[in-house]
Amino acid sequence: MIGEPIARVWHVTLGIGAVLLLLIAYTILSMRQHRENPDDKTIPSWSQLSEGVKKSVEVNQRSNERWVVADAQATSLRLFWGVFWGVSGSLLIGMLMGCFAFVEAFLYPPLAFLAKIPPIALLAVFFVLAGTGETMYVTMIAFGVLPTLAQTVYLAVKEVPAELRYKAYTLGASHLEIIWNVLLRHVLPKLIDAIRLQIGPAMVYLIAAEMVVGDVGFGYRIRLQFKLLNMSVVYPYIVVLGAFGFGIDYALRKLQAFVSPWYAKGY
Amino acid sequence: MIGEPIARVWHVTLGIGAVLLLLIAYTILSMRQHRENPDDKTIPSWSQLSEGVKKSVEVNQRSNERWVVADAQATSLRLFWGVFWGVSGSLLIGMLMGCFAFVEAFLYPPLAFLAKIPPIALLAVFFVLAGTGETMYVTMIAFGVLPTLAQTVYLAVKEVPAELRYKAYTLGASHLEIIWNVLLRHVLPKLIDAIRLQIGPAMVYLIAAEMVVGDVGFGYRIRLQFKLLNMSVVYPYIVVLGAFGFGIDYALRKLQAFVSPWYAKGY
Amino acid sequence: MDQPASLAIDCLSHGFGTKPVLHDVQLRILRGQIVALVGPSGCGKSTLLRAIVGTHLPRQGTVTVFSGNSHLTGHVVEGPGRDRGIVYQHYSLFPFLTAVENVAFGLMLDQTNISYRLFKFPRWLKRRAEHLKQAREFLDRVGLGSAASLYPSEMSGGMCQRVAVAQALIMKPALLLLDEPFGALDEAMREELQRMLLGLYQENLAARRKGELEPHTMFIVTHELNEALYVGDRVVGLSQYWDWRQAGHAQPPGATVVYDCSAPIFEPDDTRDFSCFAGQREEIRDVVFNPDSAYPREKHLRYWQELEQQREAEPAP
Amino acid sequence: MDQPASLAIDCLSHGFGTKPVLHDVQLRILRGQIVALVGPSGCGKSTLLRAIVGTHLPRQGTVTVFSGNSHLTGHVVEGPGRDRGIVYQHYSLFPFLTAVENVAFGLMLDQTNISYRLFKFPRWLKRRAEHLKQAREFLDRVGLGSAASLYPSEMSGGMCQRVAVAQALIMKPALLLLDEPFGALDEAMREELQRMLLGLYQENLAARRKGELEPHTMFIVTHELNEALYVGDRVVGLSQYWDWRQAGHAQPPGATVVYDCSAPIFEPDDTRDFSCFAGQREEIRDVVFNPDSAYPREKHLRYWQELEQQREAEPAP
Amino acid sequence: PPVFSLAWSEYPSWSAFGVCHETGLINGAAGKLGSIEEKWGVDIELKEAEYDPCIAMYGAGQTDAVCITNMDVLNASLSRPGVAILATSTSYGADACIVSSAIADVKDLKGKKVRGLALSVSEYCFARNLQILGEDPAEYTFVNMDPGAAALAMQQKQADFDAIVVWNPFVLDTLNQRKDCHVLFDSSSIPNEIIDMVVMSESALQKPKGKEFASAVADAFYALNKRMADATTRDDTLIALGEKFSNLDLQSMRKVVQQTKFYATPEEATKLFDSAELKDTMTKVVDFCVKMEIVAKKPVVAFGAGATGNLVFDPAYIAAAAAKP
Ligand SMILES: Nc1ncnc2c1ncn2[C@@H]1O[C@H](COP(=O)(O)OP(=O)(O)OP(=O)(O)O)[C@@H](O)[C@H]1O
Ligand SMILES: Nc1ncnc2c1ncn2[C@@H]1O[C@H](COP(=O)(O)OP(=O)(O)OP(=O)(O)O)[C@@H](O)[C@H]1O
Ligand SMILES: [Mg+2]
Ligand SMILES: [Mg+2]
Repeated sequence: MIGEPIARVWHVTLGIGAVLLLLIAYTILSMRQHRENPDDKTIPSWSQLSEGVKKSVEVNQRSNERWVVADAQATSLRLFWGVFWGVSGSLLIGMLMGCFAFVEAFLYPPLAFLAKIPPIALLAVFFVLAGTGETMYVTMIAFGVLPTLAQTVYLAVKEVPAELRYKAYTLGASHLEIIWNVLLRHVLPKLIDAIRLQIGPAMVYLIAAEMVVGDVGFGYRIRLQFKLLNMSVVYPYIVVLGAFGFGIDYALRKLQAFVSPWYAKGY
Repeated sequence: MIGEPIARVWHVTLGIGAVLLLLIAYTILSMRQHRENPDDKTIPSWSQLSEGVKKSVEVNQRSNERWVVADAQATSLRLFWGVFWGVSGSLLIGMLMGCFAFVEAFLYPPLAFLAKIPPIALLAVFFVLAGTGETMYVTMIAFGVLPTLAQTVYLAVKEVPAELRYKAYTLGASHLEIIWNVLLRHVLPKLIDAIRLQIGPAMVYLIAAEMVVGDVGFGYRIRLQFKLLNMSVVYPYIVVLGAFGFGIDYALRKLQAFVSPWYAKGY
Repeated sequence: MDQPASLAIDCLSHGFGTKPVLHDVQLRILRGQIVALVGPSGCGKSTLLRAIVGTHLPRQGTVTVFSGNSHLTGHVVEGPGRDRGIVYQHYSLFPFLTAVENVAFGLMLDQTNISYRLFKFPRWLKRRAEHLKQAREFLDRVGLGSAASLYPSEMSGGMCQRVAVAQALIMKPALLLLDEPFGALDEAMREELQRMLLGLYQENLAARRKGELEPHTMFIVTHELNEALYVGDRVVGLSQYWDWRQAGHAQPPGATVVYDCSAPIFEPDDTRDFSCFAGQREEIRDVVFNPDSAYPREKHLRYWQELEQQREAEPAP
Repeated sequence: MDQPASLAIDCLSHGFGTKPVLHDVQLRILRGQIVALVGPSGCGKSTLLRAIVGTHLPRQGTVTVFSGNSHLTGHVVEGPGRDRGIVYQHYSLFPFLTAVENVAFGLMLDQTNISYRLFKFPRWLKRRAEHLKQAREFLDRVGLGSAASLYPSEMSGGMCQRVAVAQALIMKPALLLLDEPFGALDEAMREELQRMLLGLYQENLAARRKGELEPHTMFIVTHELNEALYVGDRVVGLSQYWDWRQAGHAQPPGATVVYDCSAPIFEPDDTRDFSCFAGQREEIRDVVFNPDSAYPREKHLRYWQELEQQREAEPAP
Repeated sequence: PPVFSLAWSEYPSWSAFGVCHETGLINGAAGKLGSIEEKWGVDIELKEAEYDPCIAMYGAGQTDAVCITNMDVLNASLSRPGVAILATSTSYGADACIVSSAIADVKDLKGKKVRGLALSVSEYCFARNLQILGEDPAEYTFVNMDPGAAALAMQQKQADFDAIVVWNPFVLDTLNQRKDCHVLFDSSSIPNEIIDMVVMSESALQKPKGKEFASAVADAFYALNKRMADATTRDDTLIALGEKFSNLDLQSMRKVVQQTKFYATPEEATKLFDSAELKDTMTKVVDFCVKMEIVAKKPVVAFGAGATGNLVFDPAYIAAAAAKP
């Protein structure tokens, strides 16, 4: 019958099997490639890969840094501040839009349009408008995630049943308390959900920008090593990026469970 | 009182006002920039912009094409085929995962990981592995949208109440009919919703790829004109891109209303 | 003893677009009453309640609420306010607060403000503890002492509604409004909550005997006649079916009050024998719910006369 | 006239994890009966129904369904199948089909297959028109002819349940299973649907009078005793409260059938006077719902004796 | 005819192939032939991309030949041995270090960030010039940034932007936009050291018609150079070259072509390939690459027909093109 469940042990076994299969497939592919051209670097062998990993984690003589540490530090700081300002801005804008119909009428059209432009195309605009320093990364991420997040906040506010607002008034709430104690509490978990979804795009802008103007960071390293065709460094970096994304996602889920325990309970 | 609605006429007025305000702000910015440097091209004046637009829509003498037409054609074809294959693949994979627990156990871990990697970082991998022809764009978009779409399909299948499956069996459905006549019908509108959300990322991969390889397409033109600092062409192109995104979104919404009228009725 | 008024609705009319809903509604509720409002579906019961809460202001007429404790002073409703509590059928609780926090929410909003809570945090913590203690007492009163730390999504519909009643009661509103509060619950749960309301009415009677002001005044919208007669000490019928042609209207002008009589009074432990009000039920069916009924609207407004008679019958204290 | 069996449940036991739910359930339903199944919440009524549908196969014992029209042949249930219809409390309809399409859905699935519909499209279209016509007739029978083109989300809960009944009836299942079909509806809607079921029972009686096979056999799970006694011609009580210690168990072995008696038979237009079965209701409360009841489980299984007596009383045809 | 691909990016002497396509000398689409393709019996597929992806494409075997500099080819040749089949131009002022008026002397650069594309000819040009000026490159800070972005930032007078090393058109563009800037040094001090060329992979060359393809590429390049030499088509060709390359006017394009000195005739290129100076240059470049960790190990650079190595400078195909008018 369709939809029949299987035992947990099967789940685990098959999951591990899938990963193993991928690794085996890669090994075969790489071996075939190296039989043709022993110097191939596009599908590095495991020993090449371990070389690449070593290169990334060992202290580099020229720059006196561990690449992956320096890059992770730079990228995560940029990401953090970018997302931080984007979230702050969108919370402000979204709240105002949700609470006050005239703000909504005013800001909705430009936001809706902005949300539709592939941010990568805006790279050029950001170079022009925000320069090429650290602030550029931050501005770019902030502006990149803002339209979608603001829309989410706005919709979340709109979703709060009017009855709850009314009731809060009958309980003696001031306007500010409605926003702070009712609407914000409602919006928070949804905002975190939306941030989780926007981390991906934010990474995309950041990596793209780092590829062009960075002198440290994941994007910079990947571009440089790609140009040198050191795929043995590029692939591990991509895996690190994936793990990075996973880590942030996990942290945000934990945060959500912490600040909005009610939400996880299936509200 | 918070959340109080305003009249429709205000809505329209304020919306138009917002757009006007943006235009005025741009004009002032541009005028200031030109007072400093009359040759400035980073924030072009309106006359410069109209030059740029003319350049984009008139037949170019050398290539004998209208830029914007040729670019739109190339980009939309690539997008179409990429999304087409991505959707087909994700429908297949997602359906199988939703229907058969062992496929789910097998494919979920790699899909979840893939979905977390910023696709821009994968550009390098795609160049190396999929070549640089038209197929590269298509493969890249397809692989880019596949993890998320497949997850959506999979979750949508899982969301179908077991009772509906059971009931269909009691009505004499075969396994294939359960998939085709029950699950697929359920999944379709959600898939379209998910496609709408994935058009953005798909555009990002495409534009990013067009920016580095290719000799026609929106990304190519924006990159080239940006490099030449012809922002008078870049800005209109960005607006066109936004409109493009809007158009696709609109078409998909219409499609959804057509194939799944029940969904719009607030199921 | 003259009961002071708690609510006065004067010449209230309302409508949506060109469609009239309420027409010239007149109603006066005395302190300590539990008034049940019944009427055909869509006649405008909820609309009337919203006008009293102040979220949908009437087109014409006024709603006056009398609050304060020893000297009741009236003020015209212009928006939702502290003196009227409300229990809705759905959305009865704030989903992000536990049961006890929901009950304490009003105390917090009413007695403190944001800057106090932020900048006088230690003092606020002390105050908070008091609030929670008080809230727990009220939860006990509705029989939910053990569910204090559950979130609404973890409670059954009946539990939620009981918490909602506690949440409203703790504020000691001059008037508690309930819009089909038990409509979504199953029979057993309904019975229990109805008994709870009867218990509150007993508190009123006890207070009156002691010569104090009655603590609870309630206005309950319901579509169940049995519930109205069982819980209310007075039943008001709102209906669009009345002899409006006689009154000189060419078009139906909307619903108005067409029935107003006292109802039998039960104690919580009385057996629920509904046969005793079979006659009154039939009368209400005929007057309020029957689309063909064409009585003049004053015909069945007997409450004030009944009150007179009752007073005469009672010996002076 | 000997009624053939429609369902036979033999020695059926079930449980979740280490928790036993059903213990040695024995039940035989005759063609043309409307059997109501009552029991305390959580006793395993739904589990029993799922075992009959075949979606949750029992741990022990078998479920045999007898289908076919003139010669009833039995087969052991191993999965959901064409011969048993089901109406759930929720998820009663396919949300992506209109009312009439929902009713016709079974005809389509049963009589055609995908390749037929794709590759013999013109023929399928003709067939489809017939199906829809037939579906519309069934919709008329449940009083929803005018709602044919509405989607489930556009209909009220009661309308949905009626469509669901039509959807099941059109398949002429050997056995129609209903799991609290009216649990989520309000009183008025319930009454109407109950009357509808009584109408189907009248069809059974008419068929029996004509010497034909009865068209409808139903097994209804409900938690309302009144509903069970009103709609069913036989009430079966499932309960975990019985004298299992007597039967030699150290631990509660799970629920089993502890009550099985015939119920009064109403016609749709009879007045709903429930007082006539007050006694039986009390008996069921005591035997099935009372946690302290400790009767041996056979004690109240009187149905087959009653049937004997009734037959003796009836004059031979 | 068999298809061979050539990846190119926009640069004056490489855009030549794009112009060849426009003028019909070759047809860049696979399956279509231009006049030169017909002449040699091979099908040339042009692949346009940014410079970086061109390198990667070549290294990954996604293209048979690539337009590349003598420095960038070294790393790729380690995994894919190649033959330099054609030298197109040399940077003769096209790479330059542009500084603001705050900097008058090289020594002023100490402690300042000099921006440009790391591990590229820009950095090479920077290091070589410091060397010539008797400075130690280790005392200077070279910071990575895309040349386009660096030029833009310079033009916008962003804070802490005093020096950039970029190539054309960014050099001319920046100088046009910022009159207060000047060139501190440029690649004219190291002529014939930064060489733009076409490299074809060894294995592709061995395929049937591989050698004809190499000759066809050279032939097309010289055909275009003839058009540039011809007074009637000179300006038009220049504009065409500049079209994708930059927004510069005809006047500036003349300057560009001057600073990007074309090896316009087979003789010039052959002379370069045969010169002892080239061997010397390549030694310098290889050493630089080793020092900068651009290459993991020293590639073997060989000269002349029949030589073997990771990178072979073979003038045979230039000669073949010249020999078959
Ligand atoms: N926001 C609105 N816009 C337009 N018409 C409305 C609105 N709200 C209510 N109505 C109409 O006003 C009338 C009265 O509605 P109301 O909800 O007050 O009725 P009700 O007596 O509470 O009915 P019910 O018993 O179903 O709750 C109805 O006919 C309804 O259709
Ligand atoms: N999937 C499951 N896993 C574990 N236990 C279950 C599961 N489904 C049901 N149960 C348990 O089995 C017992 C019987 O459940 P069932 O739903 O059959 O009861 P019911 O009589 O239908 O109750 P109700 O009247 O509430 O519908 C319950 O105690 C329930 O907790
Ligand atoms: Mg209402
Ligand atoms: Mg159940």
